[in-house]
Amino acid sequence: MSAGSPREGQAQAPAPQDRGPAGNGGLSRISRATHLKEALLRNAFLVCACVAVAGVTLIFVFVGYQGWPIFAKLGIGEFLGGRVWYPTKGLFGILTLVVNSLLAMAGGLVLGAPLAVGTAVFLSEVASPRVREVTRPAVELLAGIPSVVYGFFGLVLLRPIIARVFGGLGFGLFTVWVILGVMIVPTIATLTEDALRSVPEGIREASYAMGATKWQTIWRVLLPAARIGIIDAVILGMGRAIGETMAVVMIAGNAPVIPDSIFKPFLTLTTVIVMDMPYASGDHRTALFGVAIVLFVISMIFVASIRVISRSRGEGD
Amino acid sequence: MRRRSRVVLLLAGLVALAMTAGCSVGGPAQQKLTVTGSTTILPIAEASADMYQAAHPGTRILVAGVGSSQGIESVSQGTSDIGTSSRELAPEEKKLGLVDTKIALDAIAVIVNPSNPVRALTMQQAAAIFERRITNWSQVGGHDMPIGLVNRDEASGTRDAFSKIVLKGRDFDRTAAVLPGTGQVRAVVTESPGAVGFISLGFVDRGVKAVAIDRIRPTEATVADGTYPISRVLHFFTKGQPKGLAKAYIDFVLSTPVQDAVVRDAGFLPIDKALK
Amino acid sequence: MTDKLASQDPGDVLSAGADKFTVDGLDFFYGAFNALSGIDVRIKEHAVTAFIGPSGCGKSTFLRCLNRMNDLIPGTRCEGKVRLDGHDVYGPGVDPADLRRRVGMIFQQPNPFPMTIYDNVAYGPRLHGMRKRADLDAVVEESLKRANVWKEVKDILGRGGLTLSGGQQQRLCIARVLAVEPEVLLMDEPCSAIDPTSVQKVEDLMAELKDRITIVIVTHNMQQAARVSDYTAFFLQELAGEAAHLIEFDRTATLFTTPRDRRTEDYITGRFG
Amino acid sequence: MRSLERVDKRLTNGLALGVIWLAAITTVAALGAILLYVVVNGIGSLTPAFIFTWPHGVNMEGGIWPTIQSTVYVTALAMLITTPVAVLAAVYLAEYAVQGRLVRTIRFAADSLASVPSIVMGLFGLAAFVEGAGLKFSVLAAALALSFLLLPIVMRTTEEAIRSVPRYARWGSYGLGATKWQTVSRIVLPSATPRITTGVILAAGRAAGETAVVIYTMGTMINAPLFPSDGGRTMPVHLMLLAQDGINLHAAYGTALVLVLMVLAFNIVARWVSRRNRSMQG
Repeated sequence: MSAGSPREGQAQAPAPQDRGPAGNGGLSRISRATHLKEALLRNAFLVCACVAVAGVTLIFVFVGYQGWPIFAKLGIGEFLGGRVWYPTKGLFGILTLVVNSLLAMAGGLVLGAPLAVGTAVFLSEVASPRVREVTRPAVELLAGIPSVVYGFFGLVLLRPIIARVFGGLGFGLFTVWVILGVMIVPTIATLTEDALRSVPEGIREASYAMGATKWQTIWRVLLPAARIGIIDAVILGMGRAIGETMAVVMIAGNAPVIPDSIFKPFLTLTTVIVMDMPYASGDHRTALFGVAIVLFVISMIFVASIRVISRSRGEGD
Repeated sequence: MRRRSRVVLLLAGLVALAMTAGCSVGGPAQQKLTVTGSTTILPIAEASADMYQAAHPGTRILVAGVGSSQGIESVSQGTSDIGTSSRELAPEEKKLGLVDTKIALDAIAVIVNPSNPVRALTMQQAAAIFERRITNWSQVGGHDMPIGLVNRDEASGTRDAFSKIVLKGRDFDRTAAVLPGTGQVRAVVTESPGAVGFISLGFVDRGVKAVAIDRIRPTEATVADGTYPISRVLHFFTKGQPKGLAKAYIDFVLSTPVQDAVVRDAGFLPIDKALK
Repeated sequence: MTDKLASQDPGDVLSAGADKFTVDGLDFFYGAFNALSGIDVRIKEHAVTAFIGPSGCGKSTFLRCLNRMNDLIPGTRCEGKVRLDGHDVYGPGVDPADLRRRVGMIFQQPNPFPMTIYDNVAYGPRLHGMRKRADLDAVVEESLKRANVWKEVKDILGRGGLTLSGGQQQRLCIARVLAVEPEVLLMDEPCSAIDPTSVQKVEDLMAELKDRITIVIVTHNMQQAARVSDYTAFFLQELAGEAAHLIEFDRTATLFTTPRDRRTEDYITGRFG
Repeated sequence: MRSLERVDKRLTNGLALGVIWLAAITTVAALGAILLYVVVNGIGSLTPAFIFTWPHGVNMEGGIWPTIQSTVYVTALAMLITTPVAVLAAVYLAEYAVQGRLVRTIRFAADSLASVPSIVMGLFGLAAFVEGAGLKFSVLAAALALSFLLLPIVMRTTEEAIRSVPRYARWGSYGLGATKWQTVSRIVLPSATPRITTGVILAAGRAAGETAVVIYTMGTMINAPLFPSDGGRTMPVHLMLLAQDGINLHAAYGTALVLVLMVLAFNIVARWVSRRNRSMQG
């Protein structure tokens, strides 16, 4: 059968629709079956996508239902504004816990963010491929380590060192800052690196072409260009830091007061839950669910602010 | 498509591993006993439960350490067969008709760092320290060093007993560190020169120094004869007289081998010597 | 450039041939931007029609209107009449999948699937229900032969499609389309990314397919248009941001020797574009 | 003046790059310190007996087998629940979704779920599944709660994997008259599967290391779960309780090491799958 000979003599390839070379009459209508199947599948996928929305709603409903009475009983002002958290005496003011959580997060950021951005810049701009081949898996592995291992490490190694060096018991904001700082590095570093990598190559070349050093290029051109991505990463890091529980509860010392030094024990929104939950009942248990609502709202605020920032950049999805 | 089936295979393998492993160890349970309550008593309850189950196959004893109050509440509601508690019943709890079986004695030692020269405290000084009315070791004959208070979590029976006996129900200082376990208290006191805390006498080791209270050093003898002031009784509560598996288990715990091995191993004092 | 044309017999009167595609008053929008406006053209059946014009003049976009591939780009809109054998392609209830089966497409960048050569070609028939191994073997061999690549791959059908050279990959893609027996073959600058020998092979196979399949080829290479096509359409976007128009459409011989419109003449004599 | 300015510029450049190197070194050093500490202290207790026997005695001497089984069980069950939903949701977002309010809501919900603190997810599991649905402390309740935590993670990696399938591969399929589902199921998903598998395995690593969610949904009773309705104590919870107790540090270090090794294994398998895919793609 020489190549390209016309196919008149050829047996028709048995295809479902009759398709002679001259083409059949009209364009076939979408067969009901395929149309239905496609529509069915599309809706099934939509339902799966909506499970995420259902998830958030369910959390609000269930956690909200359990925690709502404390807001009703004390009123948001009293609950959020109350300075004293003393469950056995029926005092459920969580202002102290909110302040402590913010202090812990802030310190963690001050340590973690520069470390993370520095590592990200190193990975995307400075490291040679061979070095990058080692460093990136290290950062990813750092992200993989369970937070309870971070806490345990903090408790048995870091705390005694800080106790010996700075005096006191080793618990306190400083210890938490160190551990949180290390924990949020992977979160911020990977996102920052993505932001840096999405900066078009041409911008770097243009800057170098004008005689700028690597650092000038990074500082004056790259970081500003990736600014929005970095801010998003830092905000996500904040969310991770304020939501951390297991690592913090082992090294914070859990005293329900605002500590008068960074080496004194303190209690946060997350650690009060894990400390009190096993034995809390009645109003105390409701208050803990109330704290969970506050934590959930804070994390939503962070997500919303990322959305606002990225939309202000006019970046379409 | 070949590749997608491999992913499903991987996940199914994971579950199968878990399922088959499960069958080899846990067998179906005929008699079941739930024992919930004090974290202090948890070690005793679990260890004796394991020994009992080993000796009586077919029985399953599930033990949970959720705190004395929770233990008392769940045994009175019937969600558990035995409620363990390291504190006396509160007035309103006495009305629940619970039968008390004393199973061991616990002496609470006030511990300091070995380098701390302080060897003895009066009950009032101990109370003043834990209420932060005394803040520096020099005020009780030690070096000029701030006192680092280490307290236990509110669910702890040890803390509750210490509060009743030493502080006479007054409040602990709220800036004290709150630690969830005996071992952590001991570790912190071992590593921090200015720290002070309280743990069961049985857990005192060379890393810490137990302080004499009102000139009586905490030893088995002084606890047994009742002269050491900070001690408490450990209770097994049941709804009505213990019967069936609950009674068998309680008798087992009170038996000499368990008292000498398990109770002592957990740092407590066997009940038979003291109160006989 | 002109002597090349002379060898083609200007007097060769192609059979009038029926109109495969009739396009009237076609406008195309990317969101609000009117990319193409007022396109009227007749694509002759069993002939090669070339779309030429400077890059960015919308010739590829128009090509994608013919088999509704633009539907896949969100925010696009196509107005006006596009009829295949007299039936409106954008009519209600028309199954775009069936339309695309009958109006196959070859892309500028060769895009074989990450599968074996055999599976690449068998993909189409399998889509439309062909199961039996014997049938598949026949269609695969037949299509690879018609795509002028059988000799080079017949012993390595089990190897990955992506391991072939650029030219071979493009012909594999052609074979893949031929396997579903299209009536029309749209080719979007098929030869711009492949080696010269493969270009020659593609042009040869176009000449052979022409008598049974209608071919429309977009190219910015005028010599190629002159060589392979029977009819040529010249598109132009005069002002940036303005819609592109069809300037002139005629037999290739006529358009290249005696263009009616000055802008066509300027373009084909290389004065711009 | 000119040469001074050049020296100064080069100096700051060197200095700045040094600081960047320092940041990277500190990060890797932190990882090294944690791994080294856990391995050095844990290797001693890593005996077959420690792995395959049950804890016994007052301070949980002996092995940690039931906690390993609990961890594997809840992780596998959570992945079985999450993966299908997450993959199909990602298919919707990557292939079917039209830009609009609905898609923005879904993305916002997914991001919110991803940033929910695990302690809040734990309480949600307690309120919704343990008490609400009456599942009591069980592997199923824990797996359900975990699946909400993992959903956004697997959704994001799957969507990225799907979007990384080149557009012209899809158009090649559409060009042959394939329907959307035929194209997705025969071209897009198969070529995205290696990256999806990597995402799923990394998510499993996250689930295995989770404590706060599991402690309120599976309980803390030492038990080798057989049926989804059984409770159990996972390794992270066991580590937490050992650390809180502070008596049996020997077992705590051992558990920490086994946990880290498990997470390490997940990471290595994930990396191996993605590298194998890259070579096959070529």
